Amino acid sequence: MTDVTASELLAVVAARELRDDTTVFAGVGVPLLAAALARQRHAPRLTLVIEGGIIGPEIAPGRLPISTNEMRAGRRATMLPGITDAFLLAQRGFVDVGFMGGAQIDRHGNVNTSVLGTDYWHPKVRLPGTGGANDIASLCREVIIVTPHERRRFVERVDFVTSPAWLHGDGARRAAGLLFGGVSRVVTTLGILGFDPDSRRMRIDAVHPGVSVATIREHTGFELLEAPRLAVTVPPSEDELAMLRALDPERRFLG
Amino acid sequence: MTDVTASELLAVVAARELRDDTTVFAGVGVPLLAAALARQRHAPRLTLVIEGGIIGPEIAPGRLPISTNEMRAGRRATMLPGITDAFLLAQRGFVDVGFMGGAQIDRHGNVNTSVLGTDYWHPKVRLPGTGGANDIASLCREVIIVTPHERRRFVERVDFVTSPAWLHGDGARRAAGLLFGGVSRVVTTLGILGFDPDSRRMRIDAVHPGVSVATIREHTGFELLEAPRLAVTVPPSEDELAMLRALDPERRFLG
Amino acid sequence: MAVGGCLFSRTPMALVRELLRQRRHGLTLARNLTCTEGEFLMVAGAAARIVTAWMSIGLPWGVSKILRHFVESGRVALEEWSHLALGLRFRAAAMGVPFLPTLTMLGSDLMDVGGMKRLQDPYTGATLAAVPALFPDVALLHVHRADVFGNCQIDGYPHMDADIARAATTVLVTTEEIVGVEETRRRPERTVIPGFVVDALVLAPFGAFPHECYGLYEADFDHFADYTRAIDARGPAAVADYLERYAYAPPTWGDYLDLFGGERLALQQRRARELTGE
Amino acid sequence: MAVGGCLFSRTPMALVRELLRQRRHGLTLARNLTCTEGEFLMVAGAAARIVTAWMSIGLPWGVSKILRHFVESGRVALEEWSHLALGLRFRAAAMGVPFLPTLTMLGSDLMDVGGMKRLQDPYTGATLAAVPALFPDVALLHVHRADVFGNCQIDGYPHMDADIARAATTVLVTTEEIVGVEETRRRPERTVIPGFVVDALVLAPFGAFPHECYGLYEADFDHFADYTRAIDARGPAAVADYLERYAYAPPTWGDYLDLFGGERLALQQRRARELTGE
Repeated sequence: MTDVTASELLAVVAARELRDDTTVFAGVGVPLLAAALARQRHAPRLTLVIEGGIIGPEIAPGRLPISTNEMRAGRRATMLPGITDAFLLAQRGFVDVGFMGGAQIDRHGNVNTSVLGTDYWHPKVRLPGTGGANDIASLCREVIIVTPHERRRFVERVDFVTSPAWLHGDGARRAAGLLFGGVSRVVTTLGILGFDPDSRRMRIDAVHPGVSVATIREHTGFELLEAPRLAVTVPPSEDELAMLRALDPERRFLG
Repeated sequence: MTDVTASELLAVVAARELRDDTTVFAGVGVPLLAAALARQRHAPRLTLVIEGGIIGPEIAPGRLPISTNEMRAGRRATMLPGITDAFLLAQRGFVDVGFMGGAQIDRHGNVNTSVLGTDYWHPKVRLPGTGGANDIASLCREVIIVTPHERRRFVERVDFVTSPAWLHGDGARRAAGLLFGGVSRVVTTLGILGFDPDSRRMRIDAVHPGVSVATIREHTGFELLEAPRLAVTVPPSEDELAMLRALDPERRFLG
Repeated sequence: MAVGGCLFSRTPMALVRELLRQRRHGLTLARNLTCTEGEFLMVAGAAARIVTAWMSIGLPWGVSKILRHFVESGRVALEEWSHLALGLRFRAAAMGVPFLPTLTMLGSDLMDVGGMKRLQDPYTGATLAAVPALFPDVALLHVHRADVFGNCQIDGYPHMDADIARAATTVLVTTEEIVGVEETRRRPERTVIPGFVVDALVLAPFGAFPHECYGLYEADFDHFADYTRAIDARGPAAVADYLERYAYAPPTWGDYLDLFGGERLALQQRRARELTGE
Repeated sequence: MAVGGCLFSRTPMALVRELLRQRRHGLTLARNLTCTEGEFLMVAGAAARIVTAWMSIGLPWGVSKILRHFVESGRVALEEWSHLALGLRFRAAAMGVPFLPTLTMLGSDLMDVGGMKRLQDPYTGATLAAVPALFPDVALLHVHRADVFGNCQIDGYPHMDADIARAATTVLVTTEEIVGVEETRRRPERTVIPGFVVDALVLAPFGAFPHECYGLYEADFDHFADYTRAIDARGPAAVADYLERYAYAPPTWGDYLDLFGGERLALQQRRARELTGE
């Protein structure tokens, strides 16, 4: 494990969360890299959906896309329905997993990628915005967030809910009109976080090898619950690492 | 004129109603035949839209389609958007003229192609139904109806409004929520009927050569108004007839 | 149950035939323009209700006598929607929303037939029709080619199959040809139904015959003429005989096609090539 | 004003350049993912408001410093909608209806930014978001090929251009190639914008450069890197210099392309062929 970087660990652990025979809406960066790894290693019939309006592409090693709207993302696709119709397939319930990053995340899994500060029209920091993140978070059957674990990212309450998870908990998501979905897991560089089924508050489900619960708490800006039984992540295998590194030889996303 | 059949006269006069550089939603049968004649004779840049989801086809002489969903109707099309999207182009206001037939028509231009009798669920005669006629009548900028002139077709009030024209007159069409359109003319085997701009009641605009106003009234089941200045249709030219007959050499639609 | 294609184009005839053979009854058929398959289902007692915009074989054969017989007697309910409205019912379901706003059908008597509701635009207050989503339990579709993952490609006019496939709970597809996924990847812009929407895929060459399949074979108008002549002479009994001969007797789809004969099939192929070729 | 393509794909750069050259100001730009063209319009003072889901050049270059500069200071208003919601705003307009129902954005703080309203499904009473139609005054689009009647074909992913074209009042299109109508008729299933929707058509090879055009040329990432390096060093002034050099100085589109050089263009063509070829 000593020669495994945090990004590599994140990508490998995230990849394991994906099952075969599923449809996965993946954002570019580490989520797409992890999904490509899953397809190669244990989920050959996983269908990628990319928000550029692309279904079923095969991401080429060394040619990872940097946007969702380019030829590297569309390579060897099986269908090109366009952006709106790709999202509508999710709204109809055809997308099993939304697989995305997040700038700022709160204890109910809500994500902010819009503005830091309290006044939307005069923000302290203007971030790039939702892109398709709100749609993925609203419309997929289940959402898995993949993110570095930093205290400034894990906040009690996000400044702005760009992408809704459980909102303020309990039945808030359903009450808002969202029929299904919600964030099930947050995969980080330190562990795997889930949500208490009643309160929908974030909890520690698993710690990565060598990481303590205390370390995770230290890097989190709110009080985390703990799952009844805490797991320890199996370290990345040589096999997983070799495949992962071959996918991103220039280390564009592995850093 | 002695060697001109009623259908031929109808098709030639109807064709003259179409202008160049327009988009025309045409139903199969005499309307499509007349539109094909217009394209060939004076409106080469007229774009046909066919409810089978076909845009810009070139109907081949001797190969007139018998439905809106077949290869004869799609021949040499410039676009194949599908049925729903073809109609949506009309809803957006891109279709200048709806060009269609009608089984039963009333004094406000409303058409019935659904049922004869007063009980929809137990009709005296079940007709084939609207097809796209309701949509054409609801959504095109202007509608021109092409029909044989028979007393049983021209009734005071249709048993069932399948395709709305002016409904009960005045502002009824707008009040129902239809933003534009309405039937502007009814081209028949006896003359051309328009609508009084205030009452939206049907009136005689023109009579075909040799036809009297009395004859038209005799073949109409309600009281027709008369336009301030009554026109007389110019007889079909040799040129028009030759082109028309070449389009339908088997006389499938010319009878 | 929704049936793909439109009128006598790309009707999933092999699937309709199988449905008849299974002696189903009490079904609701939803199809925008209903053709011979609707008459089959009426005469066989399979369809109790037909949701459609139009029903007849085609203009030259006039009003369907089978339609008149079953609907005027009240034995089959014909629920009529406009062509666009029914298309939008499938599209609403395909989009995963319970309704779509439209202008079509407003003011007409069709509004009351299927119980269409009106609503106000929340921004301007304008009146619109709200077309209710139609989620069929089963969709029957026929396509030009599909790969083993169920990705389907259609040539020519696409009708409404893409929406119907997304709208339905269970999607059954017959295809003229099964291709490798490499072929799908070579022309991804031709794929109209993604594999994850499809539940079952069956190879069925000439799977729409005697209806047409764009570019491959034209509808057999002579066959329609024989069929309607028999109905003119003997009414629904003629259709019952027809079903005996074409639906129930031939054990396989191949046997069914043999009733038409290779020469007839080849002729219809030639006609299709003439109409769609360069 | 709506701009077609998405992010650095099929951006109508020749039309954006002309807009800059005409020194327009006070415009509202609507584009789902906004890239360098948005920065150009901000720095040139052309855009007062940007309606978008996301703005940056791309992940490797992080948050746009130009975006931060103009939005945090309140000089440009950034009205944010989700990717799908903005797509549906164009689609509603394309369909000729004042709104479309959706589930997306419900529960999020994005609902309040652009004033999205909620409504009840008239059939079940369920809560939905009502996305208001967006009818742009002008649409700028770039396509692969068009015929003299304005029928446009796009290769690869279609983004939202078909909806934007139908939504806008005036539609201006640049094309890589002008073909005869025979070519359109040969592949009608590739046509995404019918000619009667288009108001003006201009031939502009490499009309999206340095952004990409599917199958023809890849986006010039090295160019983006130089551009962002200059911004890192000198802020908006670097963009002003860039506009001087690329937008205002070269008299014609050909002169503009000469600044990149034929070798660079040929390289990006080769890369595109590699990525999309067999």
